[in-house]
Amino acid sequence: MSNKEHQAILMEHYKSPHGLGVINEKHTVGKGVNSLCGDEIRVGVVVENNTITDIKFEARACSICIASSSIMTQILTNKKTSEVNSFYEELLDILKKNDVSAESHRLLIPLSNISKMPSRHKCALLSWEALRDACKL
Amino acid sequence: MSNKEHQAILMEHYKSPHGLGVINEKHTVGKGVNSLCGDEIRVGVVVENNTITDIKFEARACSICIASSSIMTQILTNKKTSEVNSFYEELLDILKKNDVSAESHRLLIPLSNISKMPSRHKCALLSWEALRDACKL
Amino acid sequence: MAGVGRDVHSKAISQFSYYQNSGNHYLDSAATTQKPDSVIDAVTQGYRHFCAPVHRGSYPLSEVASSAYETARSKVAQFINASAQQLIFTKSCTESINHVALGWAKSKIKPGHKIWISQMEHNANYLPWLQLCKETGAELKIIEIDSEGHLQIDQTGLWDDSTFLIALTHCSNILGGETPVQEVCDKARNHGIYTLIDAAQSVSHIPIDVKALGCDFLAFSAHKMYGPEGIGALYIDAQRQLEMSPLLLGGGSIESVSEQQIRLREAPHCFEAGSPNLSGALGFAAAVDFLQAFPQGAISCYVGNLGQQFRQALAKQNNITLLPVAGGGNTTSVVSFVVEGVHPHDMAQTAADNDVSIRTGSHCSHLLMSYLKFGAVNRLSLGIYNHSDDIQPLIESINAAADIFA
Amino acid sequence: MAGVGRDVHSKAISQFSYYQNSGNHYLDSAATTQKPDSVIDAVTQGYRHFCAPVHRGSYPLSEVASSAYETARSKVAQFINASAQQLIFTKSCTESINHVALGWAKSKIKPGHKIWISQMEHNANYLPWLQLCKETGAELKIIEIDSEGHLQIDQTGLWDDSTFLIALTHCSNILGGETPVQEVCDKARNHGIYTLIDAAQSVSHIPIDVKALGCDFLAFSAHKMYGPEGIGALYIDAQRQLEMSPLLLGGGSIESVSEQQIRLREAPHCFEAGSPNLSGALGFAAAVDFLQAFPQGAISCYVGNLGQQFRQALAKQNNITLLPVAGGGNTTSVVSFVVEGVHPHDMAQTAADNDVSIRTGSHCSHLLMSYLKFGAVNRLSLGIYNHSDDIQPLIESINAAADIFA
Ligand SMILES: Cc1ncc(COP(=O)(O)O)c(C=O)c1O
Ligand SMILES: Cc1ncc(COP(=O)(O)O)c(C=O)c1O
Repeated sequence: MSNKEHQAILMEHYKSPHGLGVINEKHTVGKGVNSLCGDEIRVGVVVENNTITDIKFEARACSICIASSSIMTQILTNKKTSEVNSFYEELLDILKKNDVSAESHRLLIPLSNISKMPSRHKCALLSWEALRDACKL
Repeated sequence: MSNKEHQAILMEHYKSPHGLGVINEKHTVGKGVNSLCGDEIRVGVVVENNTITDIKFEARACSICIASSSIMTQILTNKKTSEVNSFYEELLDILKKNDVSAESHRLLIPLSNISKMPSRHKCALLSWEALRDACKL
Repeated sequence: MAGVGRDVHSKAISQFSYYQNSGNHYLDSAATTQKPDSVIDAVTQGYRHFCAPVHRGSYPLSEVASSAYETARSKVAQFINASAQQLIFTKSCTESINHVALGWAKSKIKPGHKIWISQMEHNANYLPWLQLCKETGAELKIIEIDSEGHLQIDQTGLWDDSTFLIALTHCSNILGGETPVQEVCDKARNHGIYTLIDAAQSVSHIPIDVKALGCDFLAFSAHKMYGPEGIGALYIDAQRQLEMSPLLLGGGSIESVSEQQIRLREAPHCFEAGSPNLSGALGFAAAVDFLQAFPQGAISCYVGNLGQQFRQALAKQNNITLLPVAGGGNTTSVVSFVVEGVHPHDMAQTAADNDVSIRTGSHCSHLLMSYLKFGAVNRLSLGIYNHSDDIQPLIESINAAADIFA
Repeated sequence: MAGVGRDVHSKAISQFSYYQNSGNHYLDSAATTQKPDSVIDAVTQGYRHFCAPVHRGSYPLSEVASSAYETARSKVAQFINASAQQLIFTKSCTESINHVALGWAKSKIKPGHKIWISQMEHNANYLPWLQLCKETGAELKIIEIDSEGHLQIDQTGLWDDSTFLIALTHCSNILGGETPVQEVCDKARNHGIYTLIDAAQSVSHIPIDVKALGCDFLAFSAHKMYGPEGIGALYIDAQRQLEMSPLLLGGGSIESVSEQQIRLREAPHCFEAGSPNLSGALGFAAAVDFLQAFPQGAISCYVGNLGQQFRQALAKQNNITLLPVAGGGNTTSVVSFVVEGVHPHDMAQTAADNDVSIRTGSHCSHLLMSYLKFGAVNRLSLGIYNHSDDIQPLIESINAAADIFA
């Protein structure tokens, strides 16, 4: 896929994000702040038997943060909390090392567009950090 | 007079300084320290009826400091304390502005050699500052 | 006016040879300015020809270095109409302000005292005071601004006896414009209140005279006025200097030391422990020379007018919220705005894709951001190399961003 | 050995184009070193091509500036085998040490605690501790040296429970040589004593590995290792970093702030408030590159041998008192001496008249001076541009001075 196509997918997530919604008392909440950017995000999870059964996020954030959050909720819903870190590491590798391979999760690949913009890595990672916070990882 | 001749006069003062000697209980003492150079000087004065009747100095100091001290004792012995500052100002002008004229005190003129060496101005001024300290000027 | 303006720009631009060829519309001079060739040369001349310790050697190279350093100090001091003895070199405006907080205010302030800063302070003139107040039981108070950017200097309590210090920015790094520093300093002096002026954003274009201003402290950085990085300055009133302790202790700052007592050297040396930054000072002085080669007021007029043009162009767009200019009015070298439906980070990115460098974020001004209830804003800020040619590319970027994101 | 030495010198000298043509025998590298062309170029490249805010913008120029800054940090960190996160940029070794005293030790130390420094510390590693002890009721103790320059590390009380910190220079700026830093750090760790190493004089020629050393802090300046002025570094052990507060507060150092709490960013950023000195960092990294282009140990061997040759030449004169070398031995890049009957200031002046730049004075080391009972001494110190050709002009100056003054 080309950068253009990745970009189009990210814009699609931004315009119609998965998981954007109201956090309620059933959710355990984690927070993320990007001081450079002024972004703030809250991520709420419902965990049953070590499985994440629901993720919602509320954000005042840029397109990349929202797209990445949307991707995150798609990937991690119905995953074990023990799997969160390996996806997070995979995203880190994609961003910091532009390390995309056949094994990379299909939904994460568009985020490789961000690897050449270090100042926006934090945008892409913010919701993930908030989620790890919520899951106490 | 040439710089060479000035230099010779300063060396003469250094080798056989006037006023270098023992300070005793009759003297009022002022001190000077040059932190860059490590020099220390004590200047003792006897003042009677506002007149400086004796000046002695003890020093661990460089040639310029000793020469300047020697010149100082020659100039200021038997002068009024009220005259100290004007000679001091004259020396300052000679050092900082290389301001030597027909009115300059004959004995001060050789110190004009130091004007082009700012790091040694303090050496030439140290005993004068100690003297002003002793005279509470 | 327009004539003067054109002259300023054409005279300036030829001296930024690298910037000129970059093809970039650099609109972030409030963060740091580009450097004229003369400043870069002054820095390298320092390394090539005066590479020796300042105030520490007695051989000719060191003598030359020492006097070059003091000449630079005199030049920077004279630039703000201070005497050389009252100007100390620091590493930055940030260090300058922290020096005042830790080396002076900390030992003078009492519980119950109040320190007032404005709503639009940069974190550098906010956090040191917040921390100091926490530690000493003093209280940090905020001079508010109204929706047009006017500082509320008649605010209740400001002129009370309990007010110890007013620490105020001269130009806001977000709202631009100018605060009424002269009025504040005059009134403060009459009330026995101390004043610190953060001139980081003003020295590059507004003439400053500390004697006329009558402030106790004035802080700024070289790198925001076309000078080198890693060096700043602090003006200290003669009386305050006597009450001040050095922030750092080390070589070059003392006369003598014993177990009982550290005897400091005279000012300014006692406040500059450590090997002086000679090349920085030379570059700083070259920046002053660069600025002083323009007629008094011409730079201020040029960038102020240009800022006004940018504001007018932005105001014409119907999808833009403009932040007010500090002090009201339109003349400013800094313009902040938000594009409806476009997150500032996405806006800045789109501009970057079009070779327009503007900023996004909270701009190290958390106080103002929380007041404005914006998480972030976009900001453009101008230097003398900018030109009205830079307006159209920005407007195009805004339209492009709106198309993509809004 | 001699072969390696010649290679070092001939490889080095061509890179100091300005120094080479100066006709000066510069023997004051312990104060500040001359700069190779690559360092000067790195600084100017910063101003020409990366002139943008570090860690504050999202447009390409700022991205490039930010990553250049962090790459420079990694390089300087790796030079002493530290991780990038553990290395902060300061303005000088002096600031680095003061930062530890004020930002870390001050909040940890208790009355009755002892801080030990050596007899030969530079004022930068003496005054901050003296002041801290005065303020906190702790006690400053001195590790003595014997007449051969050996540090008395078995001194009574040094390894007591009440010892909080040992702050020790690696190489003395007056006695040269090397102190047993590895032995001291090993023993200190076993006794739960913290250690700070002042590496200002050693980084230019002795390989340093903070992991092997196991010190808690290590401080140095770029300008004494062929790098630019106005920038230094502080290595902070990961554990100590958690206990440490920033010396300065301002832009770039915080995550968020409310009336209740300042939330700092992660290290190293929280310790670097204010606009980073990018050009300084680039020059610093270029200095590391310059040093690392020589085989490991080659520089140390070259300047150490050269120092020994100077000592031997001086020892042959019957009118000279040589100060001992720290740690005993003869291998040293610094040699201090006094010429009988010639005040050091007069000696330095006579040398200067012969184009030989040596130092006089107390060298910012009041502690050692009062111990040695000298008001001042002469010092020569070597860089890799020096050569045995520099010996004869010095000897001639000494003879000339003795003729004139003794
Ligand atoms: C041993 C030692 N420590 C510390 C310093 C202070 O270095 P700087 O002046 O670069 O801060 C010096 C240099 O003067 C030194 O020789
Ligand atoms: C108004 C204001 N004050 C202070 C500062 C701090 O300046 P520096 O980062 O050079 O210390 C800045 C710049 O960021 C500023 O805009």
